[in-house]
Amino acid sequence: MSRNFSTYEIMVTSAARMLRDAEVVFVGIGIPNVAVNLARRTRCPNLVLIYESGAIGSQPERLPTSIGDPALVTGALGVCSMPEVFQYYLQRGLIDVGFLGGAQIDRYGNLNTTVIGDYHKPTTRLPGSGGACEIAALARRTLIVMPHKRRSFTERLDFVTSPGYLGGADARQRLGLPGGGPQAVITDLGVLKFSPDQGEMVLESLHPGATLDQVQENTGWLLRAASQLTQTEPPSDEELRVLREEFGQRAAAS
Amino acid sequence: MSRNFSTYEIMVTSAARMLRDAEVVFVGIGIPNVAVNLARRTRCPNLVLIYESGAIGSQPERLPTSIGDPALVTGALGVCSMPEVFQYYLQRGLIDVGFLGGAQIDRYGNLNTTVIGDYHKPTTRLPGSGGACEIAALARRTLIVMPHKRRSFTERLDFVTSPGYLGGADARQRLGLPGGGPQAVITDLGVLKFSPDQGEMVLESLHPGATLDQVQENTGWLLRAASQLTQTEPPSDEELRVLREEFGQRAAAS
Amino acid sequence: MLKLATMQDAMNRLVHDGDIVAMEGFTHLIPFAAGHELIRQRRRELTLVRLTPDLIFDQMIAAGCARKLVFSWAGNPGVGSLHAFRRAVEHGFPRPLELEEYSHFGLTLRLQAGAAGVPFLPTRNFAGSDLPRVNPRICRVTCPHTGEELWSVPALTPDVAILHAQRADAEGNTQVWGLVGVHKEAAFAARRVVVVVEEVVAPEVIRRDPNRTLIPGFRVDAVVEEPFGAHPSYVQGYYDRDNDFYARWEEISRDAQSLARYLDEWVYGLADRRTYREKMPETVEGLRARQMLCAPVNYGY
Amino acid sequence: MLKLATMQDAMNRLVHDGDIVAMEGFTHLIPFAAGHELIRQRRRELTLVRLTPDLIFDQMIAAGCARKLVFSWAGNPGVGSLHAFRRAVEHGFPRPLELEEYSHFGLTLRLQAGAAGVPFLPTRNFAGSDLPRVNPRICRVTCPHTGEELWSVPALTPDVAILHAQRADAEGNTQVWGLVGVHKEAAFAARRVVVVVEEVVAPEVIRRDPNRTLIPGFRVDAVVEEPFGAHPSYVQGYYDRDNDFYARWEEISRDAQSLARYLDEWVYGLADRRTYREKMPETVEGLRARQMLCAPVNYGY
Repeated sequence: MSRNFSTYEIMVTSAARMLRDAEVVFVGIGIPNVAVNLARRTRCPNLVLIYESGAIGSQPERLPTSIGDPALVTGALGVCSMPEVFQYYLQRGLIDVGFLGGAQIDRYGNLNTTVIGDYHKPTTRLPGSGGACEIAALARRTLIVMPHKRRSFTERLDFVTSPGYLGGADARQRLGLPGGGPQAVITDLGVLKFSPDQGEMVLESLHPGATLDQVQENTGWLLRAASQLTQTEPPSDEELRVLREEFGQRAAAS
Repeated sequence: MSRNFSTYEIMVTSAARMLRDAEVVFVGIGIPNVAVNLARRTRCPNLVLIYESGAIGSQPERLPTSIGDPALVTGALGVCSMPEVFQYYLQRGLIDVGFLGGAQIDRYGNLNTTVIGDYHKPTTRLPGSGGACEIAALARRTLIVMPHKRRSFTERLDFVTSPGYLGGADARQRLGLPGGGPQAVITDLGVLKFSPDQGEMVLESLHPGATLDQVQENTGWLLRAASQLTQTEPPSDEELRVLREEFGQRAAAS
Repeated sequence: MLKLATMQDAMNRLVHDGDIVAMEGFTHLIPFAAGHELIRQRRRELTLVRLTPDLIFDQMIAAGCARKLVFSWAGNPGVGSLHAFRRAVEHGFPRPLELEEYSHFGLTLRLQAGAAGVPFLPTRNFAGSDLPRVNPRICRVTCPHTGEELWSVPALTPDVAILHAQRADAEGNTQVWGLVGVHKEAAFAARRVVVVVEEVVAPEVIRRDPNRTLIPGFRVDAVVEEPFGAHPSYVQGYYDRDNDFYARWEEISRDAQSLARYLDEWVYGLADRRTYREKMPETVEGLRARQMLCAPVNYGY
Repeated sequence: MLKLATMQDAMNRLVHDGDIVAMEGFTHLIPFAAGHELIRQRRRELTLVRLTPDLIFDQMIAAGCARKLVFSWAGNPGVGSLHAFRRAVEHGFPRPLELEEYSHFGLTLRLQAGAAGVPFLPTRNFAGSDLPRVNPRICRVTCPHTGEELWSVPALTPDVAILHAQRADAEGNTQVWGLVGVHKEAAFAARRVVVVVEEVVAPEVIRRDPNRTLIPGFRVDAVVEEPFGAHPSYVQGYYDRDNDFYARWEEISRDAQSLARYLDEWVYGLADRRTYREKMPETVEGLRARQMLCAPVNYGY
């Protein structure tokens, strides 16, 4: 087992390991794209990759540079329109796992990818929802991947783009949200899950080298930690080989 | 001009002549199928034929035996799903002309293709709506083609499958029906239109050999006739040639 | 995951007495072989769903499989009546048949709502028709933006959809060309999906032309390879419609005894679709499609 | 009816100041050539509609064409921000930009409702999100069958849709393969449709493979043949995405002057797409697609 890996690499491999083989995964842009394609080339050869662009069962020969990359079509099992992907796949409840990230997240896993500051007079205008709002609402479960920074892990969001557990564990049900909500948040410092009673984030494992203090410093609220806090399993040599050699991800691995 | 033509043939040619070139026509089974294909091969080479089966811009090499005939696909301009044909074409308002027929029709052009007798204890169970209800509701105008029989042209329908002018000319608007309603009824005896004030059937022209008395005898209500009752133009030699030679319609021409 | 199954096994495992069974295919791709197997297995109390019941439901109704019919046009296209259907509705023979009736648009919209995962979809259709009067499932809805009154149908989610197609791979990735009808909506609306195909092909065949895929394999529970399995309906590129048989059905079905003799000889009397094919070699040969290939397109980048 | 037009003529005739203009294409088939011509023609007060504004709307916003943006994700995919968009939203430069914001699902559904001819469509999305709070067009609707509360978006019917595609015949019958995005819905929703294609082909090419047709000719007002017209986005089977240019846009657009210089050199400074192609021969050559042909299927009967 290699001891030379970056926080980026353990974040990606930790995310990839939350997937089970043969699941139907709704793949987003960026790190999720890398994590899902890593899982497919290692532990989960039967993952069904679905992209919001309408590519179904993609087997990209190159690491896609966007969720609409032509390599997602060439050799795919199918293509459908975007109204179909959102309705017949996501809203029909066929998506086992959706990936999300964001500029801000709160303790309930609610995400902001829309705006910093006031919506109508923003300090920073972010890209917006894309497919995130519907993934958060409709996927059976979601995985959130984002770097652990105090300005991102905030007490209060400037805007809720994509619902997590809102104000508590049963809030989704009360609002009639069909999807199950976030299963985990995978950061560059550790893996966090959600308490079944409160729907609140709980630190489950620390990545090798990361400390509880460091995580708390980078979290904008008093963070709960599991009584049995574990250490995250490091990336395997094979995972690192795929990331670095097959995906050419070394540059990003700082 | 030929004098040897059947009532079936003049019914078909009269229907075909109600079409204008380059119109978008929603084609039904039976006589409409023959009439539209006759028009396409004679006066209206640019008709766009759309079948509820999802065939778009068909150019069938043989006279289709059903609205789902494979000849409607081979060489067509396009194919779409049935949800698309009903929504994106018909409900979107793109269909200029739809064809209808029925077991019963009343003076307002309402049609019954569902049942003779009580719906729940029928004397005769008919096939039902198929696409007729939506053609009647949504096409910009409809043409009704059916043999003129007293038991078909009835004072009161046992069931309204497909709305004409309902109880009068403005009833469609009051109900919010987007389509324009029936333009004409073409029978084996003549051509009938609808009065703009009452939405009631008015005999416009008699086919050669047919008489006003004969039409009235075969109509179950006191029929209005135009003050300027004309005689229907007989089929041309070319129309008869296409019908008989290209479509092999002689057998039906009794 | 491989989904290959025999027809006998697929029908036995995936279609149960009392199920809501959608068997789609608009003129094209009607799953006759599957229907015959359900008759042989004496499946009972089914709610049968098809826009056009066609000959296959006429046969299943005559064989006593059906308790209820959800449909929009019940005739023998271009020929006349469905006589077994009429005997059931007009005379309760061999048993009464409950009807739930729509127009084509209405029923496609029910399947589309089921496929889309919403409980209803709105339509501008149905005003002025008596259909909503005899079918309380068709009701009014008000547009929340404009205040307009429209009509609505509820989602339909069949227990199982049985769909014929040109080809699939062993995992159920299914491709169709020619008329596609309401196949995709039925497949996504249903809880279980059986695909019957003319040919099982290698995954590479599917992957070379992904835009032709109508149903992804992970939605499919069983793939049955059954050449000529849609006869007397047709399969674009494989065989033409047997219009003679559709015309002959008028004679066969007009009388209940004659229809029973047909079922004895052609359904109960045969073990499977292979023996059916072998019993009509000239028909199989005579209906074979001419070759009219399309040109390939480039999927490269 | 023949619909062939030059880009200049098509944009001049069919896109007017103040129009609602949908320019679709999800990563694939983005109509850059058309956008550049609209910038050259100094079209003003447009309401621009796209799920992903992408570089083309960033350029049009910088050029002052847009009054309002209807969108669901405004970034440079895989790179970062759309800086002209942000300057307009954060600083009102070169003019304020009104935003009407959805998620992808919400905006596709608006176009689908427009295409389907209904004033609204329901969705299970949006609960718990702040999007309905800042966009009153997203509202509640109650299912008339089950009583469930859902959300609804209103139909969107743009004045004109501009869509890039692989090929069309001279009457506008348009075929697409690879990602189809929301092309069909935009085409049927819009009042006028301009199709820009890599190749105008004979009607026989279309008719040999009707299942590939996405837009029928009678819905199309103009067909513009414009090879390389989607660059720097891509066309499956013709050329790859120019990922380098997408990365370079970050540098070009971060500064308003630098962006203005780009527009001067590559848009205002060029007469048409042909001169654009001729100005980057190595790029045109380097992005050319490999050949990966699909196998033909049989349309015979």
